[in-house]
Order: sequence, then structure tokens, then C-alpha cells
Amino acid sequence: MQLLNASGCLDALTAPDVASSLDAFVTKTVTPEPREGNTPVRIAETDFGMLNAIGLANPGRDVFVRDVLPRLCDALDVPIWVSVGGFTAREYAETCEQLARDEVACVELNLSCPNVDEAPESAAEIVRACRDVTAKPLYAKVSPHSWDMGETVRAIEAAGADGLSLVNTLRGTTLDARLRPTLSRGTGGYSGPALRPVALAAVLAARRATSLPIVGMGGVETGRHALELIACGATHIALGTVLFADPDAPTRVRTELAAEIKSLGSGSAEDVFGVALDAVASEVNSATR
Amino acid sequence: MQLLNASGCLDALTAPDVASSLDAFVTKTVTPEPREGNTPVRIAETDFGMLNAIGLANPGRDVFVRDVLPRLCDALDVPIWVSVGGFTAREYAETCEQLARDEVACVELNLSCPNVDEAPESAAEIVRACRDVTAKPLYAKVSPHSWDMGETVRAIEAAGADGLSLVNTLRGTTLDARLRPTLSRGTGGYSGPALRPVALAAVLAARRATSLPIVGMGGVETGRHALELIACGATHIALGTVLFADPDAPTRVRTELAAEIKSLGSGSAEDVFGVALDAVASEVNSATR
Amino acid sequence: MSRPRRERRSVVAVEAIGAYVLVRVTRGSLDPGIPGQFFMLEAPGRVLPRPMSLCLAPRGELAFLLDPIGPGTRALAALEPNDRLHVFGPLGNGFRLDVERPLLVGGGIGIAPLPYLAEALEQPPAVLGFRSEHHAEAAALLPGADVVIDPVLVTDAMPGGRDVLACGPEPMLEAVRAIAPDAQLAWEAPMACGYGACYGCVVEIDGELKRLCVEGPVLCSS
Amino acid sequence: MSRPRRERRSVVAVEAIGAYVLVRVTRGSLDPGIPGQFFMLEAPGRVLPRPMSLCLAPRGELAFLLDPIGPGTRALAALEPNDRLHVFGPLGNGFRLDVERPLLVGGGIGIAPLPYLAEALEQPPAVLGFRSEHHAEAAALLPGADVVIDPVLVTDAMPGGRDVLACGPEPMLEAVRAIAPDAQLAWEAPMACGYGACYGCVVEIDGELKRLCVEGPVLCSS
Ligand SMILES: Cc1cc2nc3c(=O)[nH]c(=O)nc-3n(C[C@H](O)[C@H](O)[C@H](O)COP(=O)(O)OP(=O)(O)OC[C@H]3O[C@@H](n4cnc5c(N)ncnc54)[C@H](O)[C@@H]3O)c2cc1C
Ligand SMILES: Cc1cc2nc3c(=O)[nH]c(=O)nc-3n(C[C@H](O)[C@H](O)[C@H](O)COP(=O)(O)OP(=O)(O)OC[C@H]3O[C@@H](n4cnc5c(N)ncnc54)[C@H](O)[C@@H]3O)c2cc1C
Ligand SMILES: Cc1cc2nc3c(=O)[nH]c(=O)nc-3n(C[C@H](O)[C@H](O)[C@H](O)COP(=O)(O)O)c2cc1C
Ligand SMILES: Cc1cc2nc3c(=O)[nH]c(=O)nc-3n(C[C@H](O)[C@H](O)[C@H](O)COP(=O)(O)O)c2cc1C
Ligand code: FES
Ligand code: FES
Repeated sequence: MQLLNASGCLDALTAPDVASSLDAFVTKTVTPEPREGNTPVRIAETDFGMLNAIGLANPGRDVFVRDVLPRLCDALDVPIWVSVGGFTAREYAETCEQLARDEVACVELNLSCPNVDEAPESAAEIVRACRDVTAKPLYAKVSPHSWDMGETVRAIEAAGADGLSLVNTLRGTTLDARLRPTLSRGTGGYSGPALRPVALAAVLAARRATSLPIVGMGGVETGRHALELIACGATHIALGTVLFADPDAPTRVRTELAAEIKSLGSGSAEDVFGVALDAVASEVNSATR
Repeated sequence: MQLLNASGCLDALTAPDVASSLDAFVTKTVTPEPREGNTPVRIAETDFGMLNAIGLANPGRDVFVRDVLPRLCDALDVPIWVSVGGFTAREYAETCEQLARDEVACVELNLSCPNVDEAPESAAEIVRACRDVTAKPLYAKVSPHSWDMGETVRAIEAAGADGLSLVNTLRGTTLDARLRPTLSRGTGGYSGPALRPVALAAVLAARRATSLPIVGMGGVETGRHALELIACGATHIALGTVLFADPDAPTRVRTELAAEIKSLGSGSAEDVFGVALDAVASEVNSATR
Repeated sequence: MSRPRRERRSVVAVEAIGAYVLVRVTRGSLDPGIPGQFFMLEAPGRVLPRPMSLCLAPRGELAFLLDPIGPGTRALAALEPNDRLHVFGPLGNGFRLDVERPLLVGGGIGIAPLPYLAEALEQPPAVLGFRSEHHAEAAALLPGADVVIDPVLVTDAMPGGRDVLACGPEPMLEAVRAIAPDAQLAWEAPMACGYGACYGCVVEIDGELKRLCVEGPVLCSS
Repeated sequence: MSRPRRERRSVVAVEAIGAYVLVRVTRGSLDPGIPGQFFMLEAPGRVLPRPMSLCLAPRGELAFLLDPIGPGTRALAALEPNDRLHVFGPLGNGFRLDVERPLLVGGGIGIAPLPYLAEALEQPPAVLGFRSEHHAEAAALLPGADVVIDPVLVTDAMPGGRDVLACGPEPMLEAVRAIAPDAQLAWEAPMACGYGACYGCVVEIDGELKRLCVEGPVLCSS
């Protein structure tokens, strides 16, 4: 079990100590061209989560590879995962080619970018195009809006992905007191505690469809939340929104998770892995009264 | 503005007084064959919502039309909307044919049944098949898992729908203390407060794509919540999960909504209708410092 | 039968009774109903209310005995005097009281509806089973009851030839039914609404899945 | 510059000061930092913490002045002595203190960082603007300050030829900048993290969108 940050939820150059407390650091999504991102207001709290419409602000792949990546290597001891975004399969693949460097431990394909159609064919097409040009481990990051998670996941696996990252944000809106959307863009990505049941269901459905490694995420705030994702079939855990409230969350969650596992009488995360799947298969309690 | 119950969240025969406090009563989804529904456990609370896996328990369309519908008419003074489910466009259409009776004010097509693929073509196909056989008002009920709400809604409108119902539940899972899914089926529909930002975003996106009437729902608990859906473009409001906690919610929400509208200096819900859309179009505040 | 009402009531007192907690609220114009009926109690901070049998109906009050086992019951146990909560009821079908030789049987928190029932039946004999001495302190709510503690079971201590009215965990109810086929048994199921709206609480009754909140919670076992 | 830390602190006192609320917490081993720096305060029941300028640093304490305008600030204002909350800081860049003829300018809750700043600068002259007499009671935190009340504006009362250090609502800061181009201004933006992780707090600085929590909140206006 490795503990990562969720893409876009940590800047390792600004907070290298936080990044170093993880098992691997995942960059914010890198796109072909530099993007300034959306006009503020970009973030808003909701009652049980938050919305963001950062707009994939990033320096573009050229500057990323030339300038940011070397600085990340200097600042960090942990492996670096690069999150890749784009608008066509070819753009994704070209970025993957540029990332064929020792410093990059893994590529995470963000398949939930605006304007990227996430029907299974399209996700698979992107994965296949990248698979053709890179030998790096390829993780596909999937949105919970996918109607049939099993189908999506099987298509992504068939296209050559080495792992999955689940889940990205849901689409959400919140209004201010005067009934205007709080975010300038009107709508943003909904993350945090409210996402937990959605993330558990997505990981469970994906685990039923594949034995690929899965980075589980969505509202994880405590060791117990991480444990539940592992029980649903996550092999690794990523922390997103919780990092905003608590930069010490990696160390805390790790400690809490170890305590949870111990209190179950288990030795390690592996013992708990996927236990929720067995339960559904075996337990159909027909009530007779 | 009409206030309805969300399908599956009220039994008018058991609680006719609650149903009569609405502007119209929506039945639980009726399928071609009788369905006993899922084995318990069927419901579970989560931190900010609830899960249900009732499994479309219903007596089937024949018994519904012959036996339940007349009893509903006797018990209620308010119009009756019938929610229709099925597995093929033809099944939906056949049910619509059976519902060509004066007692039925409106048909709501539940397009988010298990095993019903909700890609725009398929939803549109169902709507078209029903449109061909009925003159009743046809509302299409859409899941928030739809990747492109605008496209889904345009396809549904082109197929002849008279209105939309937004949103159905998200898929969610929750585990008990021993890490087994609380629901026997493993996964269920996630409703309640956590859904609010998702419902607002879905209604906003749908309203951008169509001028059809929209029944907004998802986590409405107060007049303020109803007001926000109206500001995002809902023409009507449905109450779901809140009815379980508060059978008096229809009267309360109506009173609160009137007070909210008054405190905004507006005369009626119509004045507030869609104001959130104007705000996004007009307000792009470029920060200069 | 009295029509259920929903009112915002005030907490009068919250008292520990062994491992359980007795929550007393002002009665307002709520009807205490028939023993075995239940109320939906708003659990502060939770989305859904929780079903609770009426335990006692002191003048001007309604009292509920609860076992703090999860987030909802713990939130209720943490209430303080003058806190307010919505209470909805009475709901469901209670015990039939037209029995000749009543015997009350309770297991664990299943004692909850028995004090109010005992009052209606003029203190009939009772057998109560608990899993520890600490839990058994709740037997004080039913003076004169026979009390057994694990590993002794209520079915070991039940006299024969009685009209049994029982409430307790499912395995206990099954065991009671095995030796007293005509017993009236108060069952449990997870409930979202308590008034027939959600179809969440179904259990198999006469070979069909039926709503326990409408058909029960008290069912005749045979 | 001192490294920010996150600690669980206890509330010492919560005091109303006019329309505002002063929340005093134990200092623990947190560094109060440079005036104009801020802390992220856990807001009970909310998902995200809230940025607050340090207002005062009494011995063994940190004190924050807040305007209860929304769910987060209202939750903070409802804290009671001995309640605990996480405090993370000091964060961002404070005021440069190497100025010759300092003048502090504050508008509304923009007074928050000025008492601690005034201490560091040995009580320089100050001009404060408020929207009502009630709000103006907070001027007691900055003895000797000139106070104006709407419709009179701080810019009407600002003496010239001074090194201005200002905090207040955006329109006030714009107006101050117009007459004092070299002023140091403390800006606000919605923040999720306060330490550069979310890119939520960007504002246009030198023609680019930059993170206010990293580059600011105090910016030199020219
Ligand atoms: C008609 C009726 C009357 C009841 N009367 C009382 C009473 O007087 N006093 C009292 O303490 N409790 C009573 N209960 C049970 C009580 O409602 C539940 O214990 C409570 O809802 C649990 O909520 P929670 O959030 O604390 O725990 P949860 O997290 O909801 O549950 C904790 C554990 O208990 C199990 N569980 C939850 N609800 C039930 C249930 N209804 N049946 C069986 N297992 C369940 C869960 O699966 C879980 O393992 C009654 C239930 C019913 C249906
Ligand atoms: C560096 C910094 C220091 C601050 N110091 C203080 C302080 O010492 N005392 C104090 O009372 N407040 C201070 N603030 C502002 C304070 O953080 C916000 O008022 C608070 O986060 C609002 O949270 P809420 O949940 O109460 O209201 P919300 O519901 O979040 O907001 C209520 C209203 O205020 C607006 N708003 C929210 N946050 C901001 C913001 N940061 N800038 C402009 N408008 C906003 C919203 O759009 C909304 O209209 C500071 C902000 C920053 C960035
Ligand atoms: C501010 C913010 C920015 C994000 N940026 C990205 C991104 O650039 N790429 C990406 O794949 N996911 C991004 N995400 C989604 C997260 O990686 C994660 O999938 C999601 O937030 C759910 O996890 P959480 O509930 O723990 O935050 C972002 C999330 C937030 C809150
Ligand atoms: C117990 C339960 C049963 C439901 N049954 C149906 C159904 O039969 N048909 C349907 O279209 N939606 C059904 N729904 C979804 C609701 O109609 C509604 O779309 C959803 O719950 C969101 O609204 P809410 O958050 O206000 O509950 C059900 C929801 C719940 C909680
Ligand atoms: S609890 Fe809702 S139908 Fe019984
Ligand atoms: S508040 Fe998160 S980057 Fe500034």
C-alpha cells in the first residue's frame, strides 16, 4: 500500500516536506500548452465538500519537462508521478513521449479533462495511443460519472493500462447568498467527504472488473476511510481535499490506518484488501419471520 | 412552481395526507413484471446522505393499472404522475400505452434503471418509442452520471419529451464496522444532502441546453435549497429523502420558500427562475491588483 | 388507532441505566400509543431519524431506552436537558393486549417496550436475558422480572403455558418462537421513514417481503 | 522566516468587540510571525479551514479578530473557552517593517492585522474607516487611531507623505493605491489551503495569475 497525494492537491515545490511524507508525489495535470487556468473565484466550500474550477493551470509540457521536473527531482526523495491531460489521444501520447525520462516513475492519464469525452472507446483510445509510445507504468484516472464502471475499466485494461486512479471529482455547483454561482465558471469539481460513498462504489465496481492496481481516492480524511477503500479493492490511497485542511494528513492517516488494521487483528493492508467483495458474494441473508 | 415527491420516496396509499400536501403525487417506478425488490438490507445512512437498493419493488403494470391506480384516485385529490421503468424501449412504450387513462396526469420515464444504458441514443430511443404511443406529458428522469448533460438533454428533447426530472441518485457504497457492504446488494443509490451541489450543476447544465420544464431534486431539505434549484433553472421541485425524516416537509418547504422569495424582494418563484444562469454569463470578474 | 404526529419536543433528562440510556422528552400533544408501537426520533447531525419503542409514559413525558451502538443512538445519548428534537409517532402495530396469561420476554435492549407493556397488562410475569451484569441493571425498569445472564438464555427460564409477548435480538425471537409458536414478537429492521414511504424495512412475512413499519413491528409468529 | 506549524490549540476566550469577535487561543509552540502573515483556523464542522490575520500576540496566546459573515466565521465565533481547534501558520508574506514614516490604514475587518503591526512599528499613526458606530468600537484595539465612519472614507482622512500599510476591502485598497502608489496592501482571496497547494487563491499580480497565499497577502501596489 502506497500513500500518494491526489493530482492538483499539492505543490511539491512550495511544500516539499509534505510531498516527502508521501510514498510518491503526483503532479498537477500537465497539458500540451501552458494554461493560466480559470479566472477567480476558483474554489468554494459546500456543506460536505468543496468545489474547484482551477482550470488545469500548468506551465505546459515543455516548461514542465525542462524546468519543473528537474526542480522536483532536486526537492524530493520520493518517486514522481506525472499527471497528463489533453484534448486528443495524440496530445496525450506526445506528452508521454516527452516524459520518457528516469525522473518519471509513473504516468497518470487524467481522462476526465473538460472536453475529453469519457465514453469507454475514447478513454481506451487515449490509453492505447500512450501505451504505444511509452514503457512507463500507465495509470488511467477515471471520473465517477462513468455510467458503467466495469465496462470502462475493462476497455482501459484491454488498451494496456497498468493501473487505475479512482475517482476524480463529480460536477457540482453552489450559489452565494444572492443566488449567483460562487465559482466564476458556474460549475466545478466536487471533492471531499461527500464523495466517499461514490469512491467506494467506483472502486468496488472496478475491482470486480479487473485485478489491476487501483489508487483509491475521494474524501479520505482518516485511516478508517483509507481502510474502507482498501477493503473495496484499492491497492494504494491518494489524499486530496484533506491536504488543504491538514498538511500533516499523510503521517496521521498512515498511523491511523496501521492502528485500524491492527484492531481488526490483521497484519497488513494486504489482509484487508478486497474483503468487501467477498462479503457481497457470500452474504445474501434471506429473512424469514 | 409545483411541489412533488421524488419517485420512490412516498406511498400515497399508506400516507395519503402527506401525498395530498403536494401539488402532484409521483408513484414509485412501475415495471412490466411485478418485482419483489432486493433482499434486505436495502437502506443505509451515510454521513451526509443515504443509500437505497430497494430494487424497484412494485406490483407490475397490470396490477398497478387494475388495482393500485383506482385506489390512488380514490385516496387523492392531486394529479398522479406515474413513474415508468423497464429494460427496453419497447417495454417502456407498452407501459405508456396501458397508462392512457384520465387518472394519469403525467408519465415520468425513469431512464436510470439498472441495466438501462443511459447513453444519449438509448435514452432518446426510449423517449421516442413512448412519444409514438402516448399523448400524455412525458418527463424523462436522468441520472447525474451522465457525462455530458447538455448532449443528453438535447437528445431527449429532440425525441419528444415534454420535460425533465433531475436528478436520480448517484451510485454509492458504505461499509459496516466489519468492512462488509451495509447493503446486501453491495451498492445502492446515494441521495440526500450530499447530492445538492450535483443536482444544482445538473439542472444548470440542462437549463443551458433546453427550455423544457425541469423538476429539480436532490437533497432538498429547506425552502432555501428549493430556491437554489429554481435559480439554476428548475420549474418544479421534488422532495425525496427529506420526506423520510419529515413527513411535514411539503408544507414547511413551501412556507420557507415563500419567505425566501419575499426576503429577496421578489414576488414569486418565476422572478428567481434561472437567475444563476445570467450571473455566470455576465460576471467574469478579472482581478487586477 | 391514534394518528401519528410529528412535534419538536424538549429533552427532560438523559439517564444512564446500566449499559443503556433513558431519554425522557416532553410529551406535548403526542399520543403514547399502544405498547410495542414506536416513534421516529430525530438524531442530531444525522440524515435519518431512528426508530425507538416507547419504554415508559410518565405524566407529561415520553421515555425511550436506548443502546448507544452507532452514530444515531450515540447522538441521542449525548442529548442534554432542554435540547430539542423532532419526535414522530406513534407508529406501527403494537402488541395485542387481549391475552389471558401474559408472559413478557426480553433480551438486551429488547427490554425497551416492556415497561410500558407491563403497565398496560398490570405487571405480568417477565423473563429478561442480558449479556452482562452491567446490562442487567436495566431490569430495574421491570420490577419483579426473572433475570438471566449469558450463557443462560431466556428460553431456559421461560415457564410454559403462557401467552408470550417478546422483544429482543433475532436469534432470541427465533428461539422463543420455536417453543411458543403463538408468541407475539416485536421485530427490528433498519428503517428510514417508519411510515411506509421508503420500502427499506421489508422482511419476509407470510412468504412475501412486507414493510415491517406498516405490518409490524409486532407480528404474530405463527 | 519561521516555518509554519500546525497544532491543536485551546480557546482561551471569545470576546465581542463591537460587531466583531476576538478569538484568543493558546500559543503552544506556534510562532506569531510577521505582522500581515496569517493562520489557517479550523472552523468546527466545516470542510476547509479559514484564513485569519494575526491581530494580537499577548504572552502565551494568539488572538484573531473576525467578522462573522458566513458559516466558517460564525462557527469560529461560536467557540467556547477550552474548545480545541487546529491552527496552522504563520503563512504568507507579511508587511515590510523597514519603512520610515509608517501610516496604518484599515477598513472594517481590515483592522485585524493592524494592532500587531502597530506594536512592531511602535504605534505609528493610523486611520480607520468603519461602516457604523457599532463596527467602529473595534478601533479600541488601536488606541490613538483616527476613526472615520461611512460616508466619510479613509482616503478622505489620510495625511500625505507617508509610507502606507493598509488592509481592507478591495475598493478601499484600490482607492488607497490611487493616492499612495507605493503603499503595502494586504489583499484577500478565497483560500482552501493557505500554503500553495490548491491554486484556488490566485489574483493577478504583475499581469499573471499568482497564488496570493504564496506571493502575498501583502503586496506592494506598484
Ligand atoms: C421498531 C423498532 C424499534 C426499536 N426500538 C429501539 C429501542 O427502543 N431502543 C434501542 O436502543 N433501539 C431500538 N431499535 C433499534 C434502533 O433503531 C437502532 O439501534 C438504531 O437505529 C441504530 O442506529 P445507529 O446510528 O446508532 O447505529 P447504526 O450505525 O445504524 O447501526 C449499528 C449497527 O446496528 C445494526 N442495526 C442498525 N439498525 C438496526 C435495526 N433496526 N435492526 C437490527 N440491526 C440494526 C447495523 O447494521 C449496525 O451493525 C428499534 C428498531 C426498530 C425497527
Ligand atoms: C490572508 C487573509 C487574511 C484574512 N484575515 C481575516 C481576519 O483577520 N478576520 C476576518 O474576519 N477575516 C479575515 N479574512 C477573510 C476570512 O477568511 C473570510 O471572511 C472567511 O474565510 C469567510 O468564511 P465564511 O465561511 O464565514 O464565509 P463564506 O461563506 O466563505 O463567505 C461569505 C461571503 O464572503 C465572501 N468571501 C469569503 N471569503 C472571502 C475572501 N477571502 N475575500 C473576499 N470575500 C470573501 C464570499 O464570497 C461570501 O460572499 C482573511 C482572508 C485572507 C485571505
Ligand atoms: C483544487 C483541486 C485541484 C485538482 N486538480 C486536479 C488535476 O489537475 N488533475 C486531476 O486528475 N485531478 C485533480 N483534482 C481531483 C483530485 O485529484 C481528486 O481526484 C479528487 O479531489 C477526489 O479526491 P478528494 O475528495 O480526496 O479531494 C483536483 C482536485 C482539487 C480539489
Ligand atoms: C428509497 C428510495 C427509493 C427510490 N426509488 C426510486 C424509484 O423507484 N424511481 C425513481 O425514478 N427514483 C427513485 N429514487 C430516487 C429519487 O426519486 C430521487 O431522484 C433521489 O432520491 C434524489 O432526491 P433526494 O436527494 O431528495 O432523495 C428513490 C430514492 C430513494 C431514497
Ligand atoms: S421504514 Fe420506510 S417503509 Fe418502513
Ligand atoms: S490558498 Fe491554496 S494555493 Fe493559495
